[in-house]
Amino acid sequence: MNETRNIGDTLLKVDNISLSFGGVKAITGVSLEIREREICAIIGPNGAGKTSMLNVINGFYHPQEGTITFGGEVRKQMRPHLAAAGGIARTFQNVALFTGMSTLDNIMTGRNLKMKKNFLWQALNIGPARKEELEHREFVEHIIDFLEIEAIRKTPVGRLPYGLQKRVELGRALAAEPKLLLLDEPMAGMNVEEKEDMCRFILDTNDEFGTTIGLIEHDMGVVMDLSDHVVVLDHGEKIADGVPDVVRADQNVIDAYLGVAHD
Amino acid sequence: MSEDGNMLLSVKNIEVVYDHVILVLKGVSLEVPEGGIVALLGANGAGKSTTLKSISNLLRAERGDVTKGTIEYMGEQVDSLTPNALVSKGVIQVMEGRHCFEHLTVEENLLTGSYTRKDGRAAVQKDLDMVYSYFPRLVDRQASLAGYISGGEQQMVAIGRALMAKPKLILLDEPSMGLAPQLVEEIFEIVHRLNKDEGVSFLLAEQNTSVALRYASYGYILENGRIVMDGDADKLASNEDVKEFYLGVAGGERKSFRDVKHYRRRKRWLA
Amino acid sequence: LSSTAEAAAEQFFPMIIYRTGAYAVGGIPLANGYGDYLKLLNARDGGINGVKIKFEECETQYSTKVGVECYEKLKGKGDVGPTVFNPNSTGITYAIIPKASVDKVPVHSMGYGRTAAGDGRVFPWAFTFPTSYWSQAAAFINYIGEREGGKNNLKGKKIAFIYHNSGYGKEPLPTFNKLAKKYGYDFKALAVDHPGQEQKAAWLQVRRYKPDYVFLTGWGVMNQVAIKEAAAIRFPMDHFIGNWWSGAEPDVLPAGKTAIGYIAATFNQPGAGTQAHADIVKHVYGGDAAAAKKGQIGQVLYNRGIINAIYDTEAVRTAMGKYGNKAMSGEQVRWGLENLNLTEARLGELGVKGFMGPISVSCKDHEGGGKVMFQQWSGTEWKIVKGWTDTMQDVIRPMIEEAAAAYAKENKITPRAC
Amino acid sequence: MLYRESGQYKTSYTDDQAIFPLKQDRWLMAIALVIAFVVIPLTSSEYMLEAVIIPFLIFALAAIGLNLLAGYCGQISLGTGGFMAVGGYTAYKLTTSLPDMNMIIVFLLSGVAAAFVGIMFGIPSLRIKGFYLAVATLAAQFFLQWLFNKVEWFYNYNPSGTITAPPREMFGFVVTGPHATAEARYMITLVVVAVLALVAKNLTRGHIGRSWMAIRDMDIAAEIIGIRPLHAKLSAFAISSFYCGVAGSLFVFTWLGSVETEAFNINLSFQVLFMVIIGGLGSILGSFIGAAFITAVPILLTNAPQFFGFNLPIDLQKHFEVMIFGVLIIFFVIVEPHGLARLWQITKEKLRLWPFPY
Amino acid sequence: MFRQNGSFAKTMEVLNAIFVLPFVDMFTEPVFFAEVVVGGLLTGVMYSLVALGFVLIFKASGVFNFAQGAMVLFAALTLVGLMEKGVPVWLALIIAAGVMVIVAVVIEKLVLRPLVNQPDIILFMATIGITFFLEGFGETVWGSDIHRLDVGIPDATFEIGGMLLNEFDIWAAAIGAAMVAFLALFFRYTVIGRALRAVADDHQAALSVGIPLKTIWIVVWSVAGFVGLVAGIMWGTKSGVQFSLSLIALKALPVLILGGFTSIPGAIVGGLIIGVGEKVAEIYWGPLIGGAIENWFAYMLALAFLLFRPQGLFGEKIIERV
Ligand SMILES: Nc1ncnc2c1ncn2[C@@H]1O[C@H](COP(=O)(O)OP(=O)(O)OP(=O)(O)O)[C@@H](O)[C@H]1O
Ligand SMILES: Nc1ncnc2c1ncn2[C@@H]1O[C@H](COP(=O)(O)OP(=O)(O)OP(=O)(O)O)[C@@H](O)[C@H]1O
Ligand SMILES: [Mg+2]
Ligand SMILES: [Mg+2]
Repeated sequence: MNETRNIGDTLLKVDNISLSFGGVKAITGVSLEIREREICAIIGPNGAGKTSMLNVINGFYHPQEGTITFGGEVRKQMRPHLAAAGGIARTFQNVALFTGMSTLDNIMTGRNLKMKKNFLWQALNIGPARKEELEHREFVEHIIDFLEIEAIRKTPVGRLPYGLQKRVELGRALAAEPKLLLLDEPMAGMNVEEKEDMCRFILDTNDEFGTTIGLIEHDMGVVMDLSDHVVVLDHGEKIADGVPDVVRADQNVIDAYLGVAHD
Repeated sequence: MSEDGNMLLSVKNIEVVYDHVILVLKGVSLEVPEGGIVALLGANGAGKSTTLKSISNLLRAERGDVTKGTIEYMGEQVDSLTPNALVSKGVIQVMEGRHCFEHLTVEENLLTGSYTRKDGRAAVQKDLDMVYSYFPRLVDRQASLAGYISGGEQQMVAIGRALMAKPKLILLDEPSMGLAPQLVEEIFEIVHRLNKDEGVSFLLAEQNTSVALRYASYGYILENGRIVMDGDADKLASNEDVKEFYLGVAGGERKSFRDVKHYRRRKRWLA
Repeated sequence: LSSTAEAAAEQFFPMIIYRTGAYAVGGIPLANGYGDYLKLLNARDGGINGVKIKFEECETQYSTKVGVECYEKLKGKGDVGPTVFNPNSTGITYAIIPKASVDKVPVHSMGYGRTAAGDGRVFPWAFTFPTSYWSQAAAFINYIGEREGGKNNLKGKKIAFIYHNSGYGKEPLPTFNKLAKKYGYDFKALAVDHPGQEQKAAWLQVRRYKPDYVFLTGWGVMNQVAIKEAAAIRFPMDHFIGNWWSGAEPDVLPAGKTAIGYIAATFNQPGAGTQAHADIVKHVYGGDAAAAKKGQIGQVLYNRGIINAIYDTEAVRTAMGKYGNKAMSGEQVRWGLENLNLTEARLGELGVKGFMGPISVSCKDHEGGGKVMFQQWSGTEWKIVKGWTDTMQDVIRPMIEEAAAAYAKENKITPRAC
Repeated sequence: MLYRESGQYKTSYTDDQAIFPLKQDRWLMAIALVIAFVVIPLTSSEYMLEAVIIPFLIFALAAIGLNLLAGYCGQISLGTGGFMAVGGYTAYKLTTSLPDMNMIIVFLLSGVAAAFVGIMFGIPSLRIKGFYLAVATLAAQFFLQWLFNKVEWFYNYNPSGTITAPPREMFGFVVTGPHATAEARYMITLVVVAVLALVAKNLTRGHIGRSWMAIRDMDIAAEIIGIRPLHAKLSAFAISSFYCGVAGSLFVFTWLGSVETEAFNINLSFQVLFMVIIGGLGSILGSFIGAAFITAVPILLTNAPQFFGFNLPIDLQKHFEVMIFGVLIIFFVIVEPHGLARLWQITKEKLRLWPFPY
Repeated sequence: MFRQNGSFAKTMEVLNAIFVLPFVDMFTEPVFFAEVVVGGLLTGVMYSLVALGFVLIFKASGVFNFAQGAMVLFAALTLVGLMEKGVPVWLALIIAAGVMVIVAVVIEKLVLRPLVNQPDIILFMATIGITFFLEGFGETVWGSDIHRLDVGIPDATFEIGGMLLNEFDIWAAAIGAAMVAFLALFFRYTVIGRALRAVADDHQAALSVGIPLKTIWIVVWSVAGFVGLVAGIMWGTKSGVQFSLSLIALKALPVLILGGFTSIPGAIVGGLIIGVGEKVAEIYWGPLIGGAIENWFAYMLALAFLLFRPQGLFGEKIIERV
């Protein structure tokens, strides 16, 4: 199905990463590659180390071993905000929105990296600062339109139902115009209709902006339908890596994770 | 469900307001029969969690208030009981979003669930072993602080913790959230088993409609703070609207999520 | 008609006091003494020369901010404005002296506050008489000099100074430093932070320094803790001397027997033996001695309140001598304060002979060259051990004038000629 | 429906981003400004100005400062008194050594000095959080108070360590020192506070404000989406301390006139914190409401019994006052944990729905 | 060249004064140094007594109880007030403890219950309200005067190896140690201990598993009130019972953060470190910069520890996860 898709070179290369916390080994010697413009799913049973892997990629956890190559740059560890500046954005498994702020402001924080006007202009709210603010506001309004959350633009996100919060979180990540977008269970706690919406947003993002996407999800329907390639982790180790159809049929994967073969 | 003598829980026409101004439930009534598994379905923000919290009386902690209606458990009005009194009476809620005690270890978390029990250490230990057998993953994590374990593991802890209270009625809020597919089935198997073997009743708010309706005996559909449909689970499962909007099957075929995109998009353009 | 209105006008005494908060222990008897004396004049004499006295308390909790608010509130009251402000706190004194000179109300900080205000040329509206912290420090040196058989014997002696770490506590430092040069004693200053419940570090240092004398400038709980600590390191009590805010009953009582022998400066006699005291019991408490005792009559700070009231009311009387027997305005009272001359004879008439010293204030000298006494705690009462002690005005006065001149310069004040 | 927004459409993002998007709010603000600039100076008694209104303004400014830090950036600080002292003493040193410097510049430079000190003491916030940080900021409070008490240079070596605002003029009016009228001091305070409040509002609405709030709400997520904690936290400390510093200089120059270090003690820090919490964390309006509450309530309580003709002994009255004050704090915190500003907002929401309850 | 030498000498002199002389001083007068250290330890225990009350409540409910100082004052005032009315010591002690239980019940009902699940800072603010109320109430009932408190703890000075010690301080240390031991055991070996920690983590979740917040809070606040009473007795004996007693809290705060908000042994170890640290600093380094550095030094010391362990020495780890 991806003949028509324009998948490029390797964008992110995770090489032989190991991460442990005291005695707990969260990741052991995992390598994986995500290529430009593809959708890569990471799946695996609970506690397999999926979230930890995302944390390693965007610099929140520092692996004991291994290296990461992103956009041609090799690194062992870095501060999260540097990863963000390099073009990695993400959403979180436990929604991590700024609960005291409105939807609009939350998404605007995603633009923070791109806003540079110094604070004297800010303080007076004239001239360049104002202009800049409006430009970014316009961009953010596009995202709001895109995600169909116009109605909650001014609502404090703490009051939103879970599903909408996930959508706002996606908006915040998109606002940074990332090269690589990491999504941690974006569809947990949603019903089918909402999942369909979410899938649509992910696919459109991938299509229209060419954003590379790393996706963790437990809904096999979603994973199999959306992803170009699937990495399976179990107990911190990689047990399979390939196109969905191959992975789905892998006996190891069925034993460790799926329980039954999924169609 | 008809007016019936052996209802374990009946919620009558409740209205809930948050923060004095935000009206969320607009007259919700539902019933859970003794030994039943009842599913509460509905879109995001419909008010499922709010309904459960008003039953378990955890609402007040979020500055919400039941302004109208009554809630009866075993024929007795329970609106004014404290949550812990309700737990002692056998009603326990597994909250959405896990709410584990971060600074307690996994085992300590589980043990907090037995706080209201008076039947001795041995019985508690037995149930602890049972929980571990349900969730072997937790055995490895026994001594980890709950704040550090993975999302799915936390979900197991939250459910296990509720089981430790030996309840008669469990209010399960999105039990399948964040769990691997295999485990989702297992959880519902556990629900089924507890229901059959020990007569525990369940009221579950669940987004995974297909599984929920498979295990439940009765279902309510909540939209925008109102019950819009209810009926036996199998009836609901065969209802066309439910199929379309909650089960994601149209005309008997599951749509691919990739195709959904185009279909949706067209719809948007038309609108 | 106007004359009856004027005759009915009352003399208004604003009282900035503190009966609550960390320093209430000292504030209560002070306020009681001052108030009781005013009540006495009303009850016994019908006021001052027939002009009724009115007073109003304003509670500060010893806070400068609240004190300023009190000042603002009270300065507009009274038929002809307030008589005189007694800020009862060094901080408040500093804050209101500048304001008072604009509002034309005198400020009397009796023996405390801005020492430089002793120079009436720069501070026409502020008075510190009968004495000041600088004079007190000088008196202390005089006193111990005498005990050592002459000030020259102070050479090589060691003096430790334990002070409340605030503007108030620091006041005597310039004097001690200056006199150290002159008399060659060794001097060590040790600060204790508010409120002063914990002074172990200071006393450990005292223990090591092994001073011959310790001088204490404390307030509130700091005093009694200091006395207990001194006892705990077995420092001889009669070589431990407090200033006049560190030598009242509440300071020594909690230390019990260990406080016996402790000495403190004062400018009033202890005890309730004067005619004025008897009159207060009779006219204010209706003869109920027990009630008067509850009102702390005869205690050191109560008596100081009385003295304060005597100064102020006598200043009003002095002013009336010039302006006639009616309610005096602030400006008139200021004149009265500046021309106050309390002779032994007058003190006798007031029924307080021997209770306080005679004094005369002048345009130039707002401190009154005040002498100081020293009293000792016997375990049950205070006894004067050293009567009026000289305060080395030859050294102190130039210091005061220098400080006043600096203030004048900074605030662009042209000193008046006296 | 007195207070409604329907019918007020915004046709551009500029309109939507105005400080007061609603017409009613703009009117209220205009009325408030007229009252502040015209009615109060013409009608208030000196006592009102000196004892209530000027301190209210100064505290409001300090509260805005702390609110930027605690309410917007989530870093609770108990060093406010210390930072205000930096402002007060800097202003004193500046005007006594450079008597001709314009007072507005003096005030602003005091703020700048405080900002530098604020940054110094803000550095630990990069590692320490929550109540640990709150208590740790007391180090700033105690250290600064000690410093200004100990180092004589700060108070020009005068023997008592008290600083006194010297007389200074602006536009031909005496604005500080004993001869400055209450009106003059009120006006200069008002101008400074009004302008800085506006600036604060602008800052909080822009990307700086958003980065603070992001740090407050979830610092890890904020860092992961690219907000630098170092920048956000230290800028919050700097700007917050700037406000506190200016407030401190006004505290000395347009209000008390003469203070010793004790005036900047820990109670001051707490007082400002109360204002921020009672008024509403994360609300500029709340800072004003909180400051009004904390300055006015004790004065009202002190004067109330007399007003109603009771004559309680003054100590008893004070005790009651303290008790009632405590009860009021608890009461309002329970009624609306998000502060009086939120209460006001809810009232507005109710008005909007009125006559329907929801 | 000459000038440079001069400033070099000056720098050396300063460095010498800071880094060498104080230590030389300590070595040359070891007995005095020992006395300073012992004095610091004993003072530290007194701080711990106050800090302990904070820890209890924080550990059990996540509330930073600013009113602890006021509770110390209130408890001591009640005790001394009763004793002045002629009530025998033992009875007064029992009644005062009873009063603290009543205070706990009232606080739970009127303050804590309506504020379940609110942010920490809001609860903190509410406890400040309690502080005002208790201070005002205590003084209304018992007056603002200073009260002498003597419950019969001996108070004589004695000398050991050139060191001057006070019996009272020794008693205070013993009582402090006993209380810490008792409370630490209590938390470790009772069911309630675990429940308390659960409550501190998440009020709502604790409610959901059936932990009775009401009972827990009453118990904990009562115990904290009792600890406050003990602290009040010790400090009150030392400095008389009066308003400033509530300011003791400020000396307990650095102890609290250094030891960790949630650790009972932390309160005692923190107290000892702060006690010794501030005394040694004041005596050996204080004179270099004018003295009276104890107050801020205690906070700076705590701060220095926090930079290495942001949760204090024994505090619960601060969990950071996404
Ligand atoms: N900071 C940490 N400290 C200690 N252990 C950790 C930490 N972070 C993760 N772990 C452990 O590492 C393992 C992997 O966790 P991770 O969150 O990556 O799982 P996951 O694959 O995302 O699972 P889920 O599907 O349940 O979210 C878990 O067992 C967890 O307990
Ligand atoms: N504490 C609160 N304050 C204000 N509004 C709230 C609060 N909690 C929930 N709401 C609102 O109440 C409505 C119902 O929320 P609820 O959590 O009950 O929905 P839900 O059906 O459980 O949704 P989800 O599937 O997302 O969990 C939502 O619109 C939500 O915005
Ligand atoms: Mg995960
Ligand atoms: Mg829900």
